[in-house]
Amino acid sequence: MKLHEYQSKALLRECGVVVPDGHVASTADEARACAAKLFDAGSARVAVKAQVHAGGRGKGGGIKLAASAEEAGELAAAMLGSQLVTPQTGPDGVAVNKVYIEAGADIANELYVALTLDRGRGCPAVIASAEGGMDIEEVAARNPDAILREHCEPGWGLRPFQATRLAYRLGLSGKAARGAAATMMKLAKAYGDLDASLAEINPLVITGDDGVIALDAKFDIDDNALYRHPELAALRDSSEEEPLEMEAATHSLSYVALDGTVGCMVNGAGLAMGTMDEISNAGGFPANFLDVGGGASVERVANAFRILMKGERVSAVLINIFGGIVRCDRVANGVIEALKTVAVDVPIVVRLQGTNAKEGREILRESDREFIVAETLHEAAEKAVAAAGGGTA
Amino acid sequence: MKLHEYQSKALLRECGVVVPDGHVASTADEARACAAKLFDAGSARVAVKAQVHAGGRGKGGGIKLAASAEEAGELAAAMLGSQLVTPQTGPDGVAVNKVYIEAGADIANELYVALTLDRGRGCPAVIASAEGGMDIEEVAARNPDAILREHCEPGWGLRPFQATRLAYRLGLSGKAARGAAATMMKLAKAYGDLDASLAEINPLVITGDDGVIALDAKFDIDDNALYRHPELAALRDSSEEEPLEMEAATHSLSYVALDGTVGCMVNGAGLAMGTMDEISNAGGFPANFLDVGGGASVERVANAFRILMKGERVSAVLINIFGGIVRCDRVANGVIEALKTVAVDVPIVVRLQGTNAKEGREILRESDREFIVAETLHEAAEKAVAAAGGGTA
Amino acid sequence: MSIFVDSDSRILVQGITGSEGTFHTQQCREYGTNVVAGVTPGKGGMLFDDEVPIFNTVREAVAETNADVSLIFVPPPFAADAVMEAADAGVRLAICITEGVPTLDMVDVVGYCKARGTRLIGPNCPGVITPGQCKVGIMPGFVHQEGRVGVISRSGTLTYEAVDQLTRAGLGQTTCIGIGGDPVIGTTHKDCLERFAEDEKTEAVVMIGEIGGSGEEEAAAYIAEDYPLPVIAFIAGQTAPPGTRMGHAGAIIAGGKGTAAEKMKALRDAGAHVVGSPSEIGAKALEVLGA
Amino acid sequence: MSIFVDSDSRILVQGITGSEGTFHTQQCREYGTNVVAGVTPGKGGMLFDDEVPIFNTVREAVAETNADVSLIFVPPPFAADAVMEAADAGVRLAICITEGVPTLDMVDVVGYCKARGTRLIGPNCPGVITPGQCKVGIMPGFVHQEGRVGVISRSGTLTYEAVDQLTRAGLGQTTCIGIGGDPVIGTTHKDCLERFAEDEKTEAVVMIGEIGGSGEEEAAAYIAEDYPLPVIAFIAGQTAPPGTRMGHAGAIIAGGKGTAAEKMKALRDAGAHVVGSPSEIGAKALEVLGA
Repeated sequence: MKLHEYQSKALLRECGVVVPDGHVASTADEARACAAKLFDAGSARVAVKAQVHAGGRGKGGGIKLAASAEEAGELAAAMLGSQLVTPQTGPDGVAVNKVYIEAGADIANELYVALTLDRGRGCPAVIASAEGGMDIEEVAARNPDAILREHCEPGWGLRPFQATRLAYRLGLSGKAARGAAATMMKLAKAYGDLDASLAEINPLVITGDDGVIALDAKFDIDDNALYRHPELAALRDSSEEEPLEMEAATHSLSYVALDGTVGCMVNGAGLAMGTMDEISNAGGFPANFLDVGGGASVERVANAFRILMKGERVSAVLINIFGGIVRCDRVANGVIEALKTVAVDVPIVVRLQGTNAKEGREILRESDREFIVAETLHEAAEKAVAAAGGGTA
Repeated sequence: MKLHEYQSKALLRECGVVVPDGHVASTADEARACAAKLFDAGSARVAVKAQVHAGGRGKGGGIKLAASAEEAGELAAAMLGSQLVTPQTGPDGVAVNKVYIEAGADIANELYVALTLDRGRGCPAVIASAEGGMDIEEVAARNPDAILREHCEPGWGLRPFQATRLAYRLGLSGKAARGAAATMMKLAKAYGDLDASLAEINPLVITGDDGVIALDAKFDIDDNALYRHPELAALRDSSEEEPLEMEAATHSLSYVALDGTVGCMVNGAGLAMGTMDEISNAGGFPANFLDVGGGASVERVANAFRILMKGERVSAVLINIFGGIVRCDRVANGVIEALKTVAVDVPIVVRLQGTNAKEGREILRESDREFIVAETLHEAAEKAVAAAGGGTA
Repeated sequence: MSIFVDSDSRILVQGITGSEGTFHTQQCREYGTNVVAGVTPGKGGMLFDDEVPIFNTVREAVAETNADVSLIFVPPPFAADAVMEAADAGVRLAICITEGVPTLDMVDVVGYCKARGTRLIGPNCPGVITPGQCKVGIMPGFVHQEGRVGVISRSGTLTYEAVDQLTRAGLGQTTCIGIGGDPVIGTTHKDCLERFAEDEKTEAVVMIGEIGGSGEEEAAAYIAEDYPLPVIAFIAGQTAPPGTRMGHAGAIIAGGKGTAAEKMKALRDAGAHVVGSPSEIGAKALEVLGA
Repeated sequence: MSIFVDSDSRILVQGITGSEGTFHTQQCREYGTNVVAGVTPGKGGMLFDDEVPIFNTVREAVAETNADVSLIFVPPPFAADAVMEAADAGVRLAICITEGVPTLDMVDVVGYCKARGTRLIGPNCPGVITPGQCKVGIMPGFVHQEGRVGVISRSGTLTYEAVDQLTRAGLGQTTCIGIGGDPVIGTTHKDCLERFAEDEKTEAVVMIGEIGGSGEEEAAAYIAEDYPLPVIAFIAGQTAPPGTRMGHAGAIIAGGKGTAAEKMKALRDAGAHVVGSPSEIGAKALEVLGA
């Protein structure tokens, strides 16, 4: 689950990381009032920042500076309700529903600092770079040596000497080094305490008087750990989530919308990906990833149909079930029952394999509804692609 | 540093461990008022508990039950200002300055649970026993198998399965097992967070409805870690400390009063103990342990004289200095200078060894003050014991 | 021969009285697996299916039954602790089926198991099966057949698919391991490859990877060092979009890293037989090994 | 021959610019110790006494100078982190002089050093000296003399006392180790005994214990297993009252355990030559070894 900048900064503030004063606003009037407060408190200028999950906001015009409260209000008015297009959004962009109004900072130096999981090592790592304020993946691609790492080992976490070592390797010294090291320790603690999968400060700013300030911040939280952080779960911004994916999740289905024409319903995530690959090999394009899970009850299958048929371009459905503990004859019956409650007006290709596959196929062949029955996955994919009108994507 | 029961329970309460309602009182009137509150809140009886650091209070009459606020007041009046003698105090006992007035508990079962350092393993351990409410050392001596242990390994601490395992090994089940395990986890966390050297709940009570309550509690805090716990350092009850030891500590001297006749001043804790042993071997009795530390400046030596001469039975002083980095001639001069400011009216035996020992001895021999100069530690001890009037203790 | 488990393995089941634990323990026992103990705190002293003794703690279960492998069906909030308890009690192998364990819990668990010398398989995996000897997991036993090919996979049903093809091809399997679909797992592709290399009966390895992480690349680097067995590999998720989690917590192309194309290239360069489609696995294995 | 340090040891000093660090580094260098680097964060790039390069981090110091032993003079709040930094940077031996380190910090540090394979000596100790080769600590070098006896002690000046007696007796020392007076230490009496047993030049060991803990009892159990060298032992604190800390944080008879009498008995039963007085150490060693 992704958090917005303003939410992430509130968390950082609680952990003792210094962040500029700022307030979130949903209307231009609120934005103007927030900005006025900051100017009253002595800010020379304020930033107006679109609160969207996509990165690269600066490049898309989602971060602007204002020299007066009036100007801040105008900038907010222009941003709020608009679709912000950044290098990380699609061409349609994402709707801006909130802006963050923040005091300007005195920037002497911009660093990158983040905690993330190093999957190869199986533990979190601090990633740091002296090239702050940039897209870290670009930095990594262009100059891998500019990316510094320290690992948080199981049982030990990040030790102070590691944070200090990073600060010196970043070229800092004195007060700035101590401040940056302390910030990294706090960030690492927050990462662990909040079950984050990413805790990023970019840029971490060194001010003219060697202060250390988090100028932008981003937390991603491990969905599997939300059960122990109800306060974080409450921060979810559903306007940023894919509605179909959310609906699927409420039915314990794992669904991802894609832009092809063959709707897929598969049991198991790996097999679901494999089915998509097989469709692609057959010259077609999958319309979605959908793991219907282990049970494949009538209700689950019905929900799966309902969701995948919302894919606008779906012109055929491929059901691929490997019956293990689940028996294929039960799945076949489930599909037939589900189709009584959901209208599916495109051809349905079914491939059943494993326990009672033969019986399952028999049930489908004998039903009133017409199914295109296949034995192998390869055959199923070819038939589905043909049924969807060939390889036209 | 030892904490009182009432202080320890306040800490436990903060950590989420259930403790009976209770209030501390310094006068009988306060005690009566506290008891009245508890009776008003529904207590059937209250306990009046002397707040002293020594254990074995129950055996010494330091814990009494009252059936009314009036009775509680009377019991408190008798305890406050009295000298409480327990198996762990000397025959003079310790002064009772505060009592703790506590709601009575519904006791179905009494356990012992403590966190302490296992020096052999080099890590903390939970010690638990089904024989609660007793002196754990007695239990250990009588029935070692009744003492259960789980270690808190470096980096990992106490894991929930260990606490659960202890609870079942203690013979608990169901709600009581879960409650006891949860209490152990909280106690272990408190032990670590507070830099305790002992965190003891004895007895940990299982109530009739399988609740889990800490009925007595004791924390000892690692003195070396007090710098990072100013809130704990503030809890020190100096009325419980040996005044001479406290005075010594303010001068960075390590002093322990004993009841012999030969006052000792030595550099280094090991050598100070060895000197005491040597005095004992020579048939005498050391009056104190005193480590004057590395420097042995005039000021330190003067403070050391001042403190050790407060030992009432001191009838000779033995100074034993091994000059390493410190030169013995400097120490000799320091002793002579210090004696100008402190009156020492008993014979002083001096043994100097190591750097410039010969020069140091020469300085002492040539000074106005009469010193008994010895070369070996053995000789010094014999001379000091003789000077103190032989082996009469 | 086989790796990890065989007919001598003595299995204990943590969470044996839960609904998942009960069902799959019964399935494993029907397959012939030697389930010697169960653990559910608070149910110590009872019997599972009138035969298998239940204990309150793993230590007790191990002391009483000499169990050496633990199969874990404990819900996510308690799964990490359950694995640690197994490791602390000295079981040789812990197999954690549980899906949805917080990632940072697993970081600790994997470190703890390493320090104790306990091998962990999973979490979020179907388990391990040595056909004809021992099934320690939730896979359908009947698709498997004793044979010549070792199988390693990050997924469940996709593995059964591959296994089924191997069985139909008459090749059968030595041992099949589901290593799990989470970002942090106890045993990697490479770990399994090492073990298969030492197994006399394994003549080839089928390795099924997917997008996300770098486990397949690490396996490829290991294969490139003169790995003695032919490896048939498939990577799921060639058509998956970047930045999106595909079901498994670990199946995500993050920061442009962990694509199927990269993994396939690394494996191909290392000399593995990489197939582009999951339906080609059995045929490719047959081609490589001969009938 | 010697143990732990010799003329090839390359020493780095953590906290070299503090007052203690400065003074004792100079003393060590005067003794002939090869101090190759210092570490003080923020002073990287400077030189100590115009000769020894100072670095911001231990890793850098090790990379640049191949230091393999670290001598640590860092104040108590930072000492634990300093030892871990040394272990992380791969030094073979870390010697922590600092007194007053919180006990629970040391629990972590000792575990961390073990996991990294770094030997820690101390804290709260005088350090290690191999007379004539290398002094890595705060002991007065001149009382030592190259010779035949290994010395292990929990204390400072009492060790110098024993060393002085050995020197006067003409026996000299191979290596002298102050293991430290704290409740949790990195290297025990037993660890040192093991190493001395492997040292060709060491003909006997003087072991100085004190009240508190069970390190001496563990050493006794080890000596009882046919230890190849004669051991002369003294335990300080025969007259110490129970329950009272005698200077050293670790010198306390707690719960009736850790008395000098117990330790002396254990050592005597194990076959050690136990002396009742510190002034008898040299004479006893001479008696045991011959002139």
